[in-house]
Amino acid sequence: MKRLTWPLVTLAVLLLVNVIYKPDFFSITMVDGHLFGSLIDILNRAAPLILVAVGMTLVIATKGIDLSVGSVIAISGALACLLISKSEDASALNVVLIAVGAALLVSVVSGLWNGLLVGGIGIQPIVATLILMVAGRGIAQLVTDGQIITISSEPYSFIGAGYLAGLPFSIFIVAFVLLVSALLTRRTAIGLFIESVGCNPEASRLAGIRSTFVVFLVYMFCGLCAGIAGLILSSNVSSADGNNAGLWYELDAILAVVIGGTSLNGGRFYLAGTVLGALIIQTLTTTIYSLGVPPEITLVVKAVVVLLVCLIGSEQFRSKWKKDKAAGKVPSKKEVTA
Amino acid sequence: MSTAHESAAAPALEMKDIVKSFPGVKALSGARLRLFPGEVHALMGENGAGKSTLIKVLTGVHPIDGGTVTLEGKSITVGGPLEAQRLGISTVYQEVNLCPNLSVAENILIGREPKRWGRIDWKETNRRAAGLMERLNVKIDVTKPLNHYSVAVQQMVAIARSLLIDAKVLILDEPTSSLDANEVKELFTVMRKLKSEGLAILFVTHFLDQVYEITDRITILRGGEFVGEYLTKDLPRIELVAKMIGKDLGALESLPKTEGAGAKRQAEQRTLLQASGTGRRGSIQPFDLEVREGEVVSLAGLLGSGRSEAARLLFGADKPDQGEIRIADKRVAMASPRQAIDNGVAFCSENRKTEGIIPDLTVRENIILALQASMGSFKYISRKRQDEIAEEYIRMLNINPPNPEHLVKNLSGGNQQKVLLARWLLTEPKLLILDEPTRGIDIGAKTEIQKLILSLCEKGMSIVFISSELEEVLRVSHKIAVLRDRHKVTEIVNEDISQQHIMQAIAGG
Amino acid sequence: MSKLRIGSQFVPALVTMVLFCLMFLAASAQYTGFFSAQVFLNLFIDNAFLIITAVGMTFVIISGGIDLSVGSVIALTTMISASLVEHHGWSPMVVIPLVLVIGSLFGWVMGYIIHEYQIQPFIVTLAGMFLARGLCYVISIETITITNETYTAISQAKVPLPGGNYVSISVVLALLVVGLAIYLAHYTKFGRNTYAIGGSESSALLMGLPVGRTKILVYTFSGFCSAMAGVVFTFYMLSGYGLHAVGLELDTIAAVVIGGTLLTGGVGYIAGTLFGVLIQGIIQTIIMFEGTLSSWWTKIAIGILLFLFILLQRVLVSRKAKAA
Amino acid sequence: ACGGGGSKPAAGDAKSGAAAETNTSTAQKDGDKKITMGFAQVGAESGWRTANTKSIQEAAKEAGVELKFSDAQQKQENQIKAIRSYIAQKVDVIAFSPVVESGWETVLKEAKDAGIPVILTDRAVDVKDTSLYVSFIGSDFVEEGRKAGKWLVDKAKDTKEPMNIVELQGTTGSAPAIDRKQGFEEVIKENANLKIVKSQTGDFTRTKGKEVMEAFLKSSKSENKPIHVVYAHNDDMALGAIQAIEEFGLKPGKDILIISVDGIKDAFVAMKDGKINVVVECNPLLGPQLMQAAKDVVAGKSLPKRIVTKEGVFPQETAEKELPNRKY
Ligand SMILES: Nc1ncnc2c1ncn2[C@@H]1O[C@H](COP(=O)(O)OP(=O)(O)OP(=O)(O)O)[C@@H](O)[C@H]1O
Ligand SMILES: Nc1ncnc2c1ncn2[C@@H]1O[C@H](COP(=O)(O)OP(=O)(O)OP(=O)(O)O)[C@@H](O)[C@H]1O
Ligand SMILES: [Mg+2]
Ligand SMILES: [Mg+2]
Repeated sequence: MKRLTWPLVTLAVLLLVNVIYKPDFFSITMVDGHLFGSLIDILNRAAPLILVAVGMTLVIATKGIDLSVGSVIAISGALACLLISKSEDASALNVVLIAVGAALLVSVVSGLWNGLLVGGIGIQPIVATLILMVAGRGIAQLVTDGQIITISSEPYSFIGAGYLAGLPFSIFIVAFVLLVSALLTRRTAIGLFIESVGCNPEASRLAGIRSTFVVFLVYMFCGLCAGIAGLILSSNVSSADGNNAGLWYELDAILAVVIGGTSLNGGRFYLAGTVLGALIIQTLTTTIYSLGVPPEITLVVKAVVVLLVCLIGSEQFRSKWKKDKAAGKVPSKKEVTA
Repeated sequence: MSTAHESAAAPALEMKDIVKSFPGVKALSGARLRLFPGEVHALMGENGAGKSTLIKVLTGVHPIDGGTVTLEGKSITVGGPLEAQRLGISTVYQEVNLCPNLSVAENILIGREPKRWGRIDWKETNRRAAGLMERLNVKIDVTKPLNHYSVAVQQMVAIARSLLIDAKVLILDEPTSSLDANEVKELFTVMRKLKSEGLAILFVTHFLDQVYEITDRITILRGGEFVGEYLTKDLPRIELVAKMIGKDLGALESLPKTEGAGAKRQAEQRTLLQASGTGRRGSIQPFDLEVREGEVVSLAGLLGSGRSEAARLLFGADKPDQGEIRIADKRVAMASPRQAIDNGVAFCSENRKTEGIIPDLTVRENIILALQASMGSFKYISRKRQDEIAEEYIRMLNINPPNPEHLVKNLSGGNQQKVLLARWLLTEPKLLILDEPTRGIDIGAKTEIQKLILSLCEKGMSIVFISSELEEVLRVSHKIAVLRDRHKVTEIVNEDISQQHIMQAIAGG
Repeated sequence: MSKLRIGSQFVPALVTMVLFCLMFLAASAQYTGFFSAQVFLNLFIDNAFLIITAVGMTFVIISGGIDLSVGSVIALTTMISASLVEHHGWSPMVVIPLVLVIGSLFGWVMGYIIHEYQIQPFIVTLAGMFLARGLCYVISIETITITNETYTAISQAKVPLPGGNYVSISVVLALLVVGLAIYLAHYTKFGRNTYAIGGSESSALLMGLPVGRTKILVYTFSGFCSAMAGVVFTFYMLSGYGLHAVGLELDTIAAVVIGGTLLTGGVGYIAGTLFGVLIQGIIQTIIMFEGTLSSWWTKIAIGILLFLFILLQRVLVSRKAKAA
Repeated sequence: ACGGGGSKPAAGDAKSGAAAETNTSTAQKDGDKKITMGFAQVGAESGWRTANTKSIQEAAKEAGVELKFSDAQQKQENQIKAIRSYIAQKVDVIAFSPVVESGWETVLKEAKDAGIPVILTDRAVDVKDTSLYVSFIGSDFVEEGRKAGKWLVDKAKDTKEPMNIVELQGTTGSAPAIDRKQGFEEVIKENANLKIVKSQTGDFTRTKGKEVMEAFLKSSKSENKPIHVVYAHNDDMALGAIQAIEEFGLKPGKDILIISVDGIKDAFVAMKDGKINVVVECNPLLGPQLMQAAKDVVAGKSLPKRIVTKEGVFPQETAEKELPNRKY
């Protein structure tokens, strides 16, 4: 829990900034039977990012990385919208279910492909997934024929824009996926295997862990998460955009994972931290929009915040700060285990 | 000669009242050490006593929490290993701390490469490195990357590196843990020479023989505290051990003498593993090996003779490309460790840092890992059961600190080794392959482990055993397979097992 | 190179070179006009900036890190150059050294933060990426066209080669950087320390190598290379623009990795990187010569070619490694 | 456009057509003198762009021009590479839609040295020596901004109260974003009541457009500064904004005026439903004009330096009638 402290502090500070500028920032009202307010918006908007980042967390825990998530997002949304638009009755529930099922299947297959390249053939994760990152976007555009597919389908738009018990439905999806991944990683041995493979692959192999299986599993899971995120994103705007959907999502997702305390060198992973990381990123984006930061300096603001988040999370930085304040003592050198 | 400096010189190095805590562990409290020029000084203590920590504190790897360090009368604070080197403290740390991707020559000379026209002179680098290795009587191709060689060779490389520094103080933290008698001899020759040149040498080891052979003085640590400083010649073995573990000890005596014990049981045992013509191009030539139930088979040989390579084939760590392996008369492909484990074979690698521990996981997780892997992903050992297992093995192998939630990377070297043993013992294999299992383990625990191994054999488990400590091999084996130049030359069984016999076979007599 | 040990580590780089030649021949057989010296030289002309960036990135990756800021630093360099030259009338002789210093400084600061505060390079350089691009927009949202004579002259200068072929000055610069980098990597302490750190940082520290200094220097060098690439890019584009070189960091990383450098650090060759860039360039060129692909098939084709290449490389490398 | 049945077969045709064309062209290489054109497209970043590509591909087929097409994926360096490769392939004429306006001097000079005429489409380039290209066919983004502004100024002529405008910009730094903003601002200056209160980039996408609009609506509510007008730099962002407005509980087109640029089919559908007030057209269908120009230039005829595409402004009333004519 200790490592969640600093991300939590960051999130709190960001929210505080908002409240100072907009006193009613925290207010949540009931409109048409759903809850309504900036906080709900943030949760709702962060949903796809959280999903992708959760999948990414497990991949990163195995010392991997998945650059293809953005493309998988695009493919999944494109395929679902295409199937729905081709059907007789776009609003029929079974049509939507089939479309969603097909999209998720394809996403899992995409993950399987990545897993095959990384675990089966032994290609370095970053290039292995780069292939699908490039080609996947082409596939998504092939599916949509380069156009934006607009559909009007009640059940489909419920996924990303519907409300259940007053809350956006996407929040429930996220909660469900989080629950499943927490159960899978903490109530079965999979979590242990993932961390072990990420930490020391050779030792894990000698301990009898089927590392290929673990690698396949995490990439497939990551693909699935990206696929669900793709559905939420495309259903939210009732359309599929093969070119722009999920563009640069991989960077945000990785950023969320890293802010959450999981190391890119693999090993220990922290799902709760990742969720916080994603919330921080989304809150930052929303803050930038609602404070009216001009687009020219948006990136500068983002850079500064990201850097600050890391710095206050760094023990070395904090202790140096304290020491500098106390009296100019020598900064503590980092410790190494031999 | 050893008492001369008592009055003559001030210590070259003195550490007083050293305190060092890690989160949750007090590694050192009031530790003391004096090193005189021209002496070899043993630093003794159980696993986790704080020996390595004292050394790391001295060389600035860890910042010091309290106490003073004086070098030649001047008080110093060392900022890091680089500064320590500049001050004339040359160190070989426990475990191999070299860069596996660089060539042997570079590992020895990096930081002090010879230059020519302002650029690194590779010819000269390789020449010098080869020269140094030759001085230690190791003849290898120094242009090959370090990870091409076994741990033992890597240890020699680390030693060679330390010799290169123009030092006043030389620190060797368990440099001999995987060395054979021959290499130890070479090392000692070099140490004696350096000593005569006035160097102060600190030597950490768990081998009492070596202590009495080379050292002049002994400092003992226990639980991070200073126990005492003695002249080696004044401190009998029994007393030394007693001081290290803090109680009188009969353990050393109580070790069962098993030499020849196998003889009477052998005939009735069934064959467990039968390797015929097993080999792998580029690593070991085809060999035959039979292991019966309840038998301890040792592999003996010189540095790089292929013992580890042979063991790896039996486990599928490397896939054999020739011959066949049968287990309980069933042919097994041995294509992967997984397969070996499924067939009841377990393997504890000599290379605990890179092939053993999962550094960021806890002691508990490291212990249950292999068992869990054999059970699959979904049959999760309950947390309660995990805790029980961890507790049990921590007690049994005396792992210190006895905290199952400690990260393995923060354990002392010997304790890490115990965790690995625990991992494999837990899986209750039919055949356990142990490559240098007692590396870096203290004398008390070592006897415990040997006893444990023998009792497991009694219960029917077979063991393939590799150790650089010939005495240990003699004590436990029923059969010894001798390897030379990466092929098996002979087998020695039962009553033929004797030190002289093995030595002859190894050397190729 | 003869003095370097051609060990198993060198195999991936070697395989990359062989595969490049094969690809070039295959494409020549397929497309008319492909088999010409100028097409080959164009690979250098069009990718000079990528070569330079990738060289810096190779050092970073060998040291076990990563630098995501390269593309943005290039953009920032073009922007600063263009704005100073065009809007403030500075002389290129001042501006070019200045941007090189700025780029190096940028890298230095990132390296300092990475080392001193033990923050993962990914995140620090990501922040650097945002910052550099953000600063571009702060300077100007619009593109700034460069009309300065020195720039246009350099940009249009052709270094003639036999057979009526030519290369640009940028190519010469890029090859100089490659030469310098090979020297740095194999004949200086800085280079060897970089390899050592990538092999095992904790060991390097215990071996008494200047880990902190080297790491900071590595990022500084990468910053310098990015700025240098930015200068070359400015010659290439004759403009400063905040959207220049978007996504270049991935191209660069891919080129380095394709060239046989391991992302886990410690293993890699500059020559491999050079061919990694050329491989990417040739894939692009093949697609342009194909000329019938729609936008999406272009992407899919790039993916497929990349996949085929990597697969072949993988197969050959493991075959060679076994034989060795 | 909307991905319905209509557009799909067309793409299939285009592809198989292109394939067939290469086959025949290699067969009759030296026979009749067929024009080869190298076309370097920006990318496929939007439906608008895809329509543009398609128009060019189809027109080439119709006009019997052999088209070498390449997609630069929004990168200028890729376009430059493509042009270099066209020079190496010795095509008869090169056409391209520049990613940005600047930085073309060197490569265009190479083309000129090789004696290959260059035609620009969609966007102009900023070169001192205008002889580097023969003609520029395309729209004027600043003008589009002006048209949008003009419509609003007309609309707001009678209102006395201030009108708050929010602007959804295109990708930061991109030419259409800069120019459409500039043209718009230029015109609305006339009326002091018109003020842009918020402006943020929506990256030309629906998702971002919606997200930004959501935040705008929330903060306008807490600041008590109602939004009267949305000016979106393209239709997709406008469509996203519409959804956000509807979810917020307001009526787009009535409570808030929506002004958009491009004129894709979806926008006309929304306009028909009264959710968009005006669309300023930016016509991507310049294939036929381009092919004509190419033929002329190869035949040695001289071309006007600037060929303007036919573009209109479509207020809500015309939506119903115009919708069937929309091809993209
Ligand atoms: N980095 C660290 N973090 C936390 N605890 C540590 C760390 N390094 C060492 N310790 C603890 O300090 C104590 C002393 O360890 P040290 O390595 O000095 O033992 P040692 O005497 O060298 O033992 P061995 O003979 O097994 O090598 C141990 O209890 C160990 O767990
Ligand atoms: N002259 C040499 N001395 C030692 N090792 C060598 C030598 N030449 C090559 N090697 C390499 O070192 C490794 C030694 O093999 P292996 O690990 O099986 O040895 P070993 O018999 O276990 O000896 P030890 O572990 O005591 O060094 C092999 O990979 C071999 O290629
Ligand atoms: Mg120790
Ligand atoms: Mg061995």
